[in-house]
Amino acid sequence: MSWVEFKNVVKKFSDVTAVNNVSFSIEKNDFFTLLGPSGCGKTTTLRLIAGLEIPDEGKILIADQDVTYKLPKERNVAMVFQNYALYPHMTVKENISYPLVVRKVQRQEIEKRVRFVADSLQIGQLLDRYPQQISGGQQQRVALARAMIQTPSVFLLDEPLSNLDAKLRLEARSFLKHLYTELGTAVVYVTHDQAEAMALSTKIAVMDNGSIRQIGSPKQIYDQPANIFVASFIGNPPMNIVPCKISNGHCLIGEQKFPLQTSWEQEYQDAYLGIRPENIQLDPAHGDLHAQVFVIEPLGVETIITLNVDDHQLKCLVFEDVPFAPGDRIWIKFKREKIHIFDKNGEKVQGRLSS
Amino acid sequence: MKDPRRLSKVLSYIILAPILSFFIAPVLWLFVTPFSSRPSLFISFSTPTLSNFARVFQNKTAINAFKNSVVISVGVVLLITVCALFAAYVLSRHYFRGRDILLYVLVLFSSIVTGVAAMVPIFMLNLKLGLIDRELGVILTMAGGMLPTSIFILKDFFDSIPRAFEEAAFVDGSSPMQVMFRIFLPLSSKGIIVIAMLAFAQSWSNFLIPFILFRSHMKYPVSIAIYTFFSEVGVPDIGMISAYALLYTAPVIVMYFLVERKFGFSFYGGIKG
Amino acid sequence: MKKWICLLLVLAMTVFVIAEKITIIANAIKGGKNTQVVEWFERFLPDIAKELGVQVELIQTGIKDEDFKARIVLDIKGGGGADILWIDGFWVPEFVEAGYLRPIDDILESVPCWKYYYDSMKAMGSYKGKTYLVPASTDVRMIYYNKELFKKAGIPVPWQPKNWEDIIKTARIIKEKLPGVIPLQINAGTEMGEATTMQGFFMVLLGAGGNLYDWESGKWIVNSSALKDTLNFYKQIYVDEKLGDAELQVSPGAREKTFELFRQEKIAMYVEGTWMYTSVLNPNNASWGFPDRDVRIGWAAMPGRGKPGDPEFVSISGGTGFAVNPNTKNPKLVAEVLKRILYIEPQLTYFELKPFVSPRSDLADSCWTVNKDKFIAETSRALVKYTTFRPAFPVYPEISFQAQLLTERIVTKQMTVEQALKEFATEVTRIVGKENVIEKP
Amino acid sequence: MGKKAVVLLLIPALTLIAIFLIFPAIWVLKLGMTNETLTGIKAREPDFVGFQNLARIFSDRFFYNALKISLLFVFGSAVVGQAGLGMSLALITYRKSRRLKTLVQSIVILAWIIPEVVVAYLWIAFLDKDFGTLNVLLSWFGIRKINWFYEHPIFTIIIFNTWRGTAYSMLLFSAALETIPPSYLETADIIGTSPYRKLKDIILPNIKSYIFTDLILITLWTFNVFTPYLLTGGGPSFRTELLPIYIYRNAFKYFKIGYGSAISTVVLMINLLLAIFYITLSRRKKA
Repeated sequence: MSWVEFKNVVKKFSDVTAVNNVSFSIEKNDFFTLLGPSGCGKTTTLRLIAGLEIPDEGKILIADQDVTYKLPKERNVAMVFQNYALYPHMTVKENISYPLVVRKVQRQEIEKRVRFVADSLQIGQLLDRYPQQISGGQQQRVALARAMIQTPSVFLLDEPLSNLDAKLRLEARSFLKHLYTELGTAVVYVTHDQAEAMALSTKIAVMDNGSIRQIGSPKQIYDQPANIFVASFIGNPPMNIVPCKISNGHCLIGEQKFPLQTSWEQEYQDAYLGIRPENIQLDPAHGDLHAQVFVIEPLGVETIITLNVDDHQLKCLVFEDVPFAPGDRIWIKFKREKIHIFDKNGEKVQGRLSS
Repeated sequence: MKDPRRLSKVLSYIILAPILSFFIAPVLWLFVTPFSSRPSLFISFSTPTLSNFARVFQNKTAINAFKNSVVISVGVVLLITVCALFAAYVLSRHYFRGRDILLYVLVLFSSIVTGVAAMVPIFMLNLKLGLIDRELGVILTMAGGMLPTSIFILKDFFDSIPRAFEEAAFVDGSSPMQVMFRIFLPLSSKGIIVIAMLAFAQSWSNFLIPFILFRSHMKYPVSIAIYTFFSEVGVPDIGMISAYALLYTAPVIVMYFLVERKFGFSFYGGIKG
Repeated sequence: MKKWICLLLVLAMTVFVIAEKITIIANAIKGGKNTQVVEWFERFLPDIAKELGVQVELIQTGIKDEDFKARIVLDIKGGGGADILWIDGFWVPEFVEAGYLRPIDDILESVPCWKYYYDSMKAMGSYKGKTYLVPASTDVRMIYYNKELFKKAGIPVPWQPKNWEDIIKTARIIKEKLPGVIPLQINAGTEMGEATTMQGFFMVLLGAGGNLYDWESGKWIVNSSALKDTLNFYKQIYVDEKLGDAELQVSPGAREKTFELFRQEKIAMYVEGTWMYTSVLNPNNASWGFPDRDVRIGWAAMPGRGKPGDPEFVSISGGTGFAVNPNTKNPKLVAEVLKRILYIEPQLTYFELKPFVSPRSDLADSCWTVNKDKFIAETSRALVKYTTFRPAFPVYPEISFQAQLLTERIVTKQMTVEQALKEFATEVTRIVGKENVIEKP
Repeated sequence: MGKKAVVLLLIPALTLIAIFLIFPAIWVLKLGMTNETLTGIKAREPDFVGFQNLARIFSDRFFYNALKISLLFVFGSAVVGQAGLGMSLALITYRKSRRLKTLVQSIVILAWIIPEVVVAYLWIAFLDKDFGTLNVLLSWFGIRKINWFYEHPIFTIIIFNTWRGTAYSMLLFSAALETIPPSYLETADIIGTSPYRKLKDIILPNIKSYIFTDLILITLWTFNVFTPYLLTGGGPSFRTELLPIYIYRNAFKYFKIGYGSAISTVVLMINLLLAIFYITLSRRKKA
């Protein structure tokens, strides 16, 4: 039985459909991430789980209970907001203990649990300060502490890393991942940063325009994107998507064509070829297609090379020294098993090339 | 529905209903009675008519008072806009010694010297200046009272306009005059419109200052003329009075919703101060 | 060149002539308060203007007497104001003290009819040996009653009470027989202003043989049995027996509301002056009028308290008149205008339009006969012998306000008679000084 | 811009303010120490009486009456009425649909912006004993006709002024509530905080400074309101005579300029205290 379940949930705001017929299920040990561009409905989905919004249609279950119309407090969830929502007029300690104070837990018990949570999050020395007196990373931990102290069934995190600067963000990410192993219950995480999603999640749901475009483990999402949207949203730099024509077991890009490895029966007049930058190999003498080097961007470990293939641009990622200069005419070669073919609607074509 | 929040919503409507009727009930009369063919103190709906308005337009005192009100309000608006524009520009763009003290004194006096607390010296001052029963006295007195608030609103507004605009214009080779008229005024037109409208609404509605300073009937603005209609002996012509009251109120309401629509409450907050 | 100078001179002359304008202010407005006054001026002012070759303009007002006074004071204080002021006689002393009136003895030398004015009326217009006001008319006070209501209540008309007890008895009958009708209104409270002192308080106080001022010692009376009885009378009417409506007396616009109720025949008896009959109830008055005034309204003299030694009947008189603004630029012209206003013909026209008691002997009888209704003749003949005047000293308005407060505190039950009198004594003493007050038995 | 230009641009506004705002405030102190009147001998030759007027004020039963009524009026209509009702309305419409909010605000604001003379007449009509809407409505429920101005005068002007001025507090509090991040309350929702605790623990502490600002400002304004004069003229029997009306009565009805100014001085001093309080507070907020 799944721990959190969404069944055909629809949520509209006046005439905008924020969540459109969404279904998914989360297991108790999942770190479930809702990933998508801003305005795609991921935060609304999270708020639906929290009970801050009520769906227009569909059902929401948490721990086998129908909570669709339950108040947030009846769902036993805890949420950390993007801005942490720490009360500025309360000390760190008061903030953390507030959920227990509201539930009229005994003072001794509160004291004990605050101490425990604070220690495990390493903020024990901050308890008497006010939120505006501590750093962003510390604020985030206080917010987490306030959530943890409630021992909820589900943790809801709404872009908790987005208010931190780049360096701190990486640190906090690792910390979160570590924390998750200790929490022992489901986490639902909202982000627009695909790297975060990849790093943290056990399961990712990629959302676009109110719908889920694909659900799967980070690896599945990365290696087997179900559509162009997912394919181009994940990865940095993103997957190259080039319009092409499939005919006779060959792929036509502009005037050039190359054979697909296995026999391809279907013919497509309008299709798209998808290939991740690291799966393109460069060769001065021969390959699948002829290209011209346009820009070379060395980034230290790797180098991004932008190539012109007829009217199209491809990015490719290499990890060794690049012997070319802009303007050089070269050949490129695709790793056959890493080629994705999408139809004109952007959906992945069934019967993949390789397994 | 099963939504438990529905209940709290319904509850809030139940609380809102009597409060809103408390606010509407007295005003309703103003919007119904002028169109009633049998006007009375009670809100009575009867065949709609415009004859009450016709009677207002035939009443010389009423029309004359309208003219007086326009003269006063336009005078106040012009005076305030020009003076506040100059002063706010200087206070926003130039630091000089004593500026902060000056601002402090202005805030202090503008909040403590109300028409009510200072009605005696205001009257005596106008008396000594020979401005009793003259529009100029009323205009200057009102403008003096409202100026600090207008200056603050405008100064705040100017402060929010980045200097970069003007600096860029100077770098591009504009003269100070060109910067003022080509760059600064168009950018601050919103703020200027707001203080002009506030000045209009306040001077249009003001009762106490003209009540104290005007002595003759022919000079009365609408606020006083309508008051004498109200307290007039004999059977008051309720139909005409209500129509007159509505005509008098309409510009303020229109102006308010224009300001509110465009600029929101933060600006209008100054209307009473 | 010469031509230009001539033209300029002519122009200057024209301006000078046009600038010559005499203004008269009166508390009267066409179609409203004292409309007859406006009609009267309209009838002869143009002739005077034509004869003198200047503009003569009437400034109409038509507001509460208190507001009218404020207006004139502020006008003059501000350095302007109308040339001729038609004001209440009892304002003269305080106005003179403030320098708001011009002595007019020089002007009166050229007014031939001045010799016909009664001495008592002349006294009303003078202060400290100088004359400031030409009395225009005077009046008397009495009880007005509604004959129809009396008939309905079974009280025989004509009705004439002999003492206070008679008034109260009648009021009781009306209260019992005619619910919804206020039996009796005697002005009280500060909202009524001077009308309380004049139409109410004094009419009762005089009836108890009292006064506010002791003419013999020249001191203000701060306590007397007459004062006590006056207040007890008020108390009996408004508090103990509720024969009058105290609420009405102290609500905003009390006097106007009372007039209105009297016109609607909701008040049976009302103590008021001549003015009420000739102006408020005037059948010809468009917005106010009382159509069958002469049939439905009767009057009775106000009786004294009824104890031995009390006056049989009482009345008190006020009067208005013409005063001259010290700011006037052309006293000579003012004199010319005044002289013409006081000619017999305009004067008779005035009494025809607005029946009043004339302050001068040459018009004594004719002022009663020019008008069709016999009211003025009757009331004056009956009441002039009882009538008296207010103690018009500069300080009078302040004492009068204290008297109004006295009645207000009683009718609104704020204080007992003793408390109110004690407060009155303290305040009056503070106003005029210890050496100027006296207590009477 | 040179010094000359700065001075030149400031002069018109400063002159006007100096003459018509600051000078009267100072002059009133001097006038309050004379026995100047508009009629009688003291109109021509006023004497300097020093603090005699002030001493008299503190033994003047009308002053205490006016002070008492003013305090009642401020407390009842500003603190309890406007701030209380304004807060209630702000809270009721908080986190509700934009349309409801606009509707409520428009209606309440209407009462605030109609010119005072008209408003006064609307209420005279509304409360008229015989024909007024309120009494007619009440009579449908079998309640006797009440002469509001006579039977409950203070209550009437308090209710009136609450009606008149609630808009400001409502708008201020609504704006204040908007400054609370929604996540604060959503966190509380999830935690399961009761509405009362939400108000006490989260909403009120977060808008505390706005509440102070509002209270001081409306106290200052209400203290200086003249509109009830248009309703009751201070009556019946001085039972609605606020300090401003008492000033008016002394100065313009009885022409006691000196004494009226002395009362004005007292009012100015009270205003000064409130204003200093307010300015200090708003400065601290900015810092």
